[in-house]
Amino acid sequence: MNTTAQFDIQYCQYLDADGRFLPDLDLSTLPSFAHDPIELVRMYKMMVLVRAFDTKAINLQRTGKLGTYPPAAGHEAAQVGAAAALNAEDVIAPVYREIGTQMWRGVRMAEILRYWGGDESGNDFINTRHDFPWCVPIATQTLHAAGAAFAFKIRNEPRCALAYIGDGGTSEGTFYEAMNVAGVQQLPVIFYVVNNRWAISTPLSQQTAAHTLAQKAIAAGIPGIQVDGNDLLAVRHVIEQALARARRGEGPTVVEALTYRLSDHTTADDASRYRSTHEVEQAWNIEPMKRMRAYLERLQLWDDVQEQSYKHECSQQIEAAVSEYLATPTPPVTAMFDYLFAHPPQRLLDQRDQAMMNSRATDNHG
Amino acid sequence: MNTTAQFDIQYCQYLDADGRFLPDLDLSTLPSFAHDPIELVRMYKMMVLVRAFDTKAINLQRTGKLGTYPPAAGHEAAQVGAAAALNAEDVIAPVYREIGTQMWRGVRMAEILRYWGGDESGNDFINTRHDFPWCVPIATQTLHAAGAAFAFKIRNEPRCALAYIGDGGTSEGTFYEAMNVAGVQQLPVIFYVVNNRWAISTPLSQQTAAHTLAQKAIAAGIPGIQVDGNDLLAVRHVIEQALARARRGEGPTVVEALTYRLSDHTTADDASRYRSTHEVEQAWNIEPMKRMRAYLERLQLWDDVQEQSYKHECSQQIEAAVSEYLATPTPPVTAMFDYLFAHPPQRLLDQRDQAMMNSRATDNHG
Amino acid sequence: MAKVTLIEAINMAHAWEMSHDASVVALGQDVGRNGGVFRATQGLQKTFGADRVIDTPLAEGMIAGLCVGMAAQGLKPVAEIQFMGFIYPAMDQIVNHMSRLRNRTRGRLTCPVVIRTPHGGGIHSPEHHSESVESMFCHVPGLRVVCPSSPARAYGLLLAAIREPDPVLFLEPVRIYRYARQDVEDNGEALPLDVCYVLREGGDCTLVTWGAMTVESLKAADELAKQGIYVEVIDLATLSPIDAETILESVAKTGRLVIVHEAARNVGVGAEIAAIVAEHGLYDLEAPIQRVTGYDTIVPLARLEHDYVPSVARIVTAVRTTLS
Amino acid sequence: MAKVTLIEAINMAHAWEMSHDASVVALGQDVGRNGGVFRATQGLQKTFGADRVIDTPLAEGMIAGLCVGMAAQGLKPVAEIQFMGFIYPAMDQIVNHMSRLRNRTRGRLTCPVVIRTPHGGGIHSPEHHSESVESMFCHVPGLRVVCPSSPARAYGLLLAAIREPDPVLFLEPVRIYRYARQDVEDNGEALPLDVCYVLREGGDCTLVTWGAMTVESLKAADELAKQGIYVEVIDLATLSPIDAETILESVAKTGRLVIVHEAARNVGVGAEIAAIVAEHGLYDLEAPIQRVTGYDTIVPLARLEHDYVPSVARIVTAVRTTLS
Ligand SMILES: Cc1ncc(C[n+]2csc(CCOP(=O)(O)OP(=O)(O)O)c2C)c(N)n1
Ligand SMILES: Cc1ncc(C[n+]2csc(CCOP(=O)(O)OP(=O)(O)O)c2C)c(N)n1
Ligand SMILES: [Mg+2]
Ligand SMILES: [Mg+2]
Repeated sequence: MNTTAQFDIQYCQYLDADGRFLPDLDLSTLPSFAHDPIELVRMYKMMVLVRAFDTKAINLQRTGKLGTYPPAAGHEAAQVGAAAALNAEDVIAPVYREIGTQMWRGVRMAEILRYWGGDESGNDFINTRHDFPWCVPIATQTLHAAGAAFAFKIRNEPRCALAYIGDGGTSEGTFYEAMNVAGVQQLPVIFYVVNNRWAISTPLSQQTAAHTLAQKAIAAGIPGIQVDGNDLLAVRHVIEQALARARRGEGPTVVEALTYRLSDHTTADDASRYRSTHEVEQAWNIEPMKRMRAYLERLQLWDDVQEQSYKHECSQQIEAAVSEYLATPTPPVTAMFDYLFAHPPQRLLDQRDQAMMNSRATDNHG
Repeated sequence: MNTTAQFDIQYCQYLDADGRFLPDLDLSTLPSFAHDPIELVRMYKMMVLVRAFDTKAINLQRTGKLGTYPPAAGHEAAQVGAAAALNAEDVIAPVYREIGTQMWRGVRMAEILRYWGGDESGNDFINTRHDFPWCVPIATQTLHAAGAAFAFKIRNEPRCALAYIGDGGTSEGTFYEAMNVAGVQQLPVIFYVVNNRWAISTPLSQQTAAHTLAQKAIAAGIPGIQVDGNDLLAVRHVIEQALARARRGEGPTVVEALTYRLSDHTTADDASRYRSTHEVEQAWNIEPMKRMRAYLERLQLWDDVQEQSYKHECSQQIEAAVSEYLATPTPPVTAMFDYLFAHPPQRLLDQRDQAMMNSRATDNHG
Repeated sequence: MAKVTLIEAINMAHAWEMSHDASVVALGQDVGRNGGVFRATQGLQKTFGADRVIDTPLAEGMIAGLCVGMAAQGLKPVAEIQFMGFIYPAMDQIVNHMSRLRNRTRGRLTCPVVIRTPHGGGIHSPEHHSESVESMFCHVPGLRVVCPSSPARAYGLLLAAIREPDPVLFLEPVRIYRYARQDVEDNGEALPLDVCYVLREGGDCTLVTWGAMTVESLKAADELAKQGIYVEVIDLATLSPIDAETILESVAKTGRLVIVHEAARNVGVGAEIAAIVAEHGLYDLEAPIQRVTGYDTIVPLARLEHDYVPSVARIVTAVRTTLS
Repeated sequence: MAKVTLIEAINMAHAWEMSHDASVVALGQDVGRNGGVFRATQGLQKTFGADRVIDTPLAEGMIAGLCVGMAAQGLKPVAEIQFMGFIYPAMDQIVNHMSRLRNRTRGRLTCPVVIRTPHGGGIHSPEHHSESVESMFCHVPGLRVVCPSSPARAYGLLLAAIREPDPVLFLEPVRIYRYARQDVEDNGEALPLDVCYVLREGGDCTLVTWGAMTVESLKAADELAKQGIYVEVIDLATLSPIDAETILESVAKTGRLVIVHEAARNVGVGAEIAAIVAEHGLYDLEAPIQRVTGYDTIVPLARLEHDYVPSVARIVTAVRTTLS
């Protein structure tokens, strides 16, 4: 027996749960943004806004004003950290839970509410025209990111694509197909595995026997790395490095962020059926917001007063978005026909007419 | 950065291309069958029969007496070695090219010809009632093996399943899904990757960036190992060890056998369009038959006279199978209806009647 | 006798068959501990153990492929696909293997598998959660497709599906999972898999439908009855193979046919029913056949969903048109 | 003007569009170096480079998914799926993304993709190589389905398909890839994607068909003409959306309709055509509609293949039945 191949998986973390640097950390390895007060505060503020928006959205759903909604609580650092590493002209292929990602990228809160309120126009992002829409069929978006990266490579553009995927998502074959072709073609794409330990009721141990999800990269012959997904600094830095590699033409990377889903899977789920309060409490101890706030306070970049006043500001922004959302009229019945084809066939136009008639008839009824 | 996981892939080979033990080989690690003259000769003889059958089948296709046929030349050790490691009550999920596998398992040559001659009854194996039929949709069979292994596990039977898959097949997501669930459930299944360097015209380098195919196992958290697929002893031993692990309840293994497809992909293919004669010549230098014959001759278990007389015997067996095959009548038109359902619906029975009428009408025509 | 909802009836039938046939296993995403996202398999893991009620990793193709392997080696798997819009990754295994294994091996290996999946929309779900693409599967030779529309039929048809020696796609109308309770005796009695059910007799027009649309159709029949128009409402129940005889007999009586389904119209199962009648019952038809269906669009999200799903008003109009 | 076969016409159209539109790329298994297993993309990689004619790893879902990503970001991918029986792993991407992206994003992102794939049997191929499951795809909202039956239509329709801003499934009738040569001018002129073609006029019966079955249908028409029966043969060409007008006009003239397709009958595209006529042309029908189709079985392997594929004799019989 000879050894013909060897691999290892690295784990990156800078801050402990109290926002202190890990004892053995070589501070010279820290990224430049870690020393940039404006950027640090900007990211933290977004995390606060995301958490507040999330709470509000759940509320709206509970009061019948929003459809099923997938809470992001716990994911704030994983979302904002990665999003902050991207350039505007990069492209993301997000999953349903990437609330904070979208908000950082520039998707408006009213758009997010419109989508989860049952209106496709919520996907017509005004500010992020090239990003893929929210993706529900698990893992499928990894190929869209790979395809986008392929287009960038063919056109020789310095852009990257980033695909989000959950721990559950890594069990779909599609994910491996995407990693594999990205490896062969050395595509500028990052597969960002947000490992929050649960896929609805399925714990990681029932999802895979793999010790890490980052090691799934080895199957495709590409680098994989683990990061503490509750550590904003580490997340952003690891993603920045992967993007830099991709832009240098060195191909794809798999980044696994270790985090935890603090909420139910969606507002239609009841997580207490399948996981212990103890586990959830433990997770709250290492959640991302507290850690970052402590770090900022230590640097004297943030304090209680700022926290209170900013939270107030968040409420106002969110209320404005909610009002805008609630004031959005129901789309006309024709909306289901008008975006299907550039050149709609006659049969469809006939159905469109019928639908208008039927809809008017119903309106008269009720 | 900390290292959180480490992996390596081992490679197993005993015999060099001239049938000599590798210089650094520890002879005490050799399996018991390597010292069993009867078993060694039995395997070698099967390889000879397989090569002769393969040649004949290509011939039949060229003369219009067989449909498209996928030659096995070069795969003899990979096929016979693995098959010889299995028990009769184990179950295989073979791909189209596993000619030697089927022959060792007990599928009759006339059955093989019937299948590739365009008659489904060739899949109604008389001797291997539980084995899956030849599989054409790439990689799908890996899940059948996993499912079979699951059944064995649930029923607590000491049986294993073995799925064959090509280097090209490892790009299909299905393969990873099968490895992954086998890992989670610790199923008694082996994924046997027969890496013959080509998937039709696609070379390995365009199939994946992975250095080995065995390392794909790491994605599922299960062991993977490489073996010289032209080394009958190594193949059988590695598969035996994997089977022993599985039977001990220690779960699945990925075994990658390195071999080469000496022929065209199928009789419908022309490999000279996409690969060099030089490469093929090189491959002939390390092909499996010569190596095993040299080993046997050195042990004085085989000689020229035996070779000649056995080849003659092969021809006779093959001729008998071909005669049987050619004498098999075309199945009745009803055959396409009669195995679709245990309880055929009335509409189908009506169509069956029509088909009989139509078929008779056509017969009268021509 | 218990008054149960459709989903409870499914759970009951599932449990019955698991206790009476040790070869039946259940598998899927979240079916064990969580009892399924709609609770169809609630309690089964507790009763029958994690060996027989299996929480799988997240991969529909894998679930279907495992079923093929399990079934070929003597088990009777009942798998759940969480929503019909997520069944596509399982398509290859369903079409190329599950539905063919018996035929490919001339009966040597068989595939007694049930794939259960929620069907249709109307409950304000997110994208891809409201699909009803039964027609794709009805086109697959070797596969049966069933869709119950009441607790009693859910119970009897699921038992039949599990006992069938060949694969069955079992579609569960989401919108009426908890719509009404019905007395269902938990006696293990299966219903036949090749007949449709006349839910209401009438001489003026035949109305063929299935799944959740039976509710709208019966309401339309009520409304029409008030206007003196009596429609015969037929629940197709088994979508493939279609029980053509019952439909043709009804059309022979009424002379008129309206087909109602939630799926898109183009090459829907409604087309097959129309084609059968245009072939074998043409001379009975006194008016053009009408199809009341989803439009040939993507099922819209919640805010327009009710404009997509055929309404009582649309059905009433279609019947009246047929009669005029 | 060159006399070319259908497959050569496909190659020609492909090359034309790649030279005139830099955003067109080709991808698939064996399409580059090998020029495709049927040689549809022969020479393209040499001319346009490995960046634009891409040999992919072996995974159909991946090919389709890459197309979605590429198309959304400005390319026009033309992908080959090696045989239609291997398209199922791509189904999820085709249905849930490719055909929906425009609608889901209200037109913000679009999916101008062509998926080419061989269609149908009759060439004594191995298992899974003879499928014609167009009906599944015709049911998908947002997707066009096209199937040429002559070199000229292959050329013009492929150009149209590539230029279409929405996804098109382009089915290539394997049996007639090299059946006949025809003069096709390589002038970049596309054909419309929403009309069918009257291949032969006649007043006694309308015969609607597509793909390789046009050959059998025209032969049947010849044979019937000798018997004094004149059938109008229509090549559907675009299977979705169906050009209903041309068919209804023809039926209005002939009063009779026979549909011929190779796919299984149940919920085939033939059902939709019959349904359309039963809805909108019922009063023109003088006789029951007939469907001459593959049986509702798995396409058998080579030795029984000719018993499965509709024959000239079966078509002739059906037309005569309709007329009697
Ligand atoms: C193909 C597919 N199958 C099933 C579902 C239903 N479903 C929605 S989310 C989910 C779990 C996903 O878990 P994970 O990937 O870990 O992401 P998370 O929800 O934890 O963020 C499932 C099974 C789906 N959306 N798509
Ligand atoms: C799903 C699927 N896609 C495509 C094909 C067509 N095809 C048949 S064999 C083959 C190459 C397979 O290569 P590999 O897995 O390396 O096996 P090998 O033929 O070398 O033994 C392809 C693409 C197929 N049979 N199934
Ligand atoms: Mg998760
Ligand atoms: Mg190979």
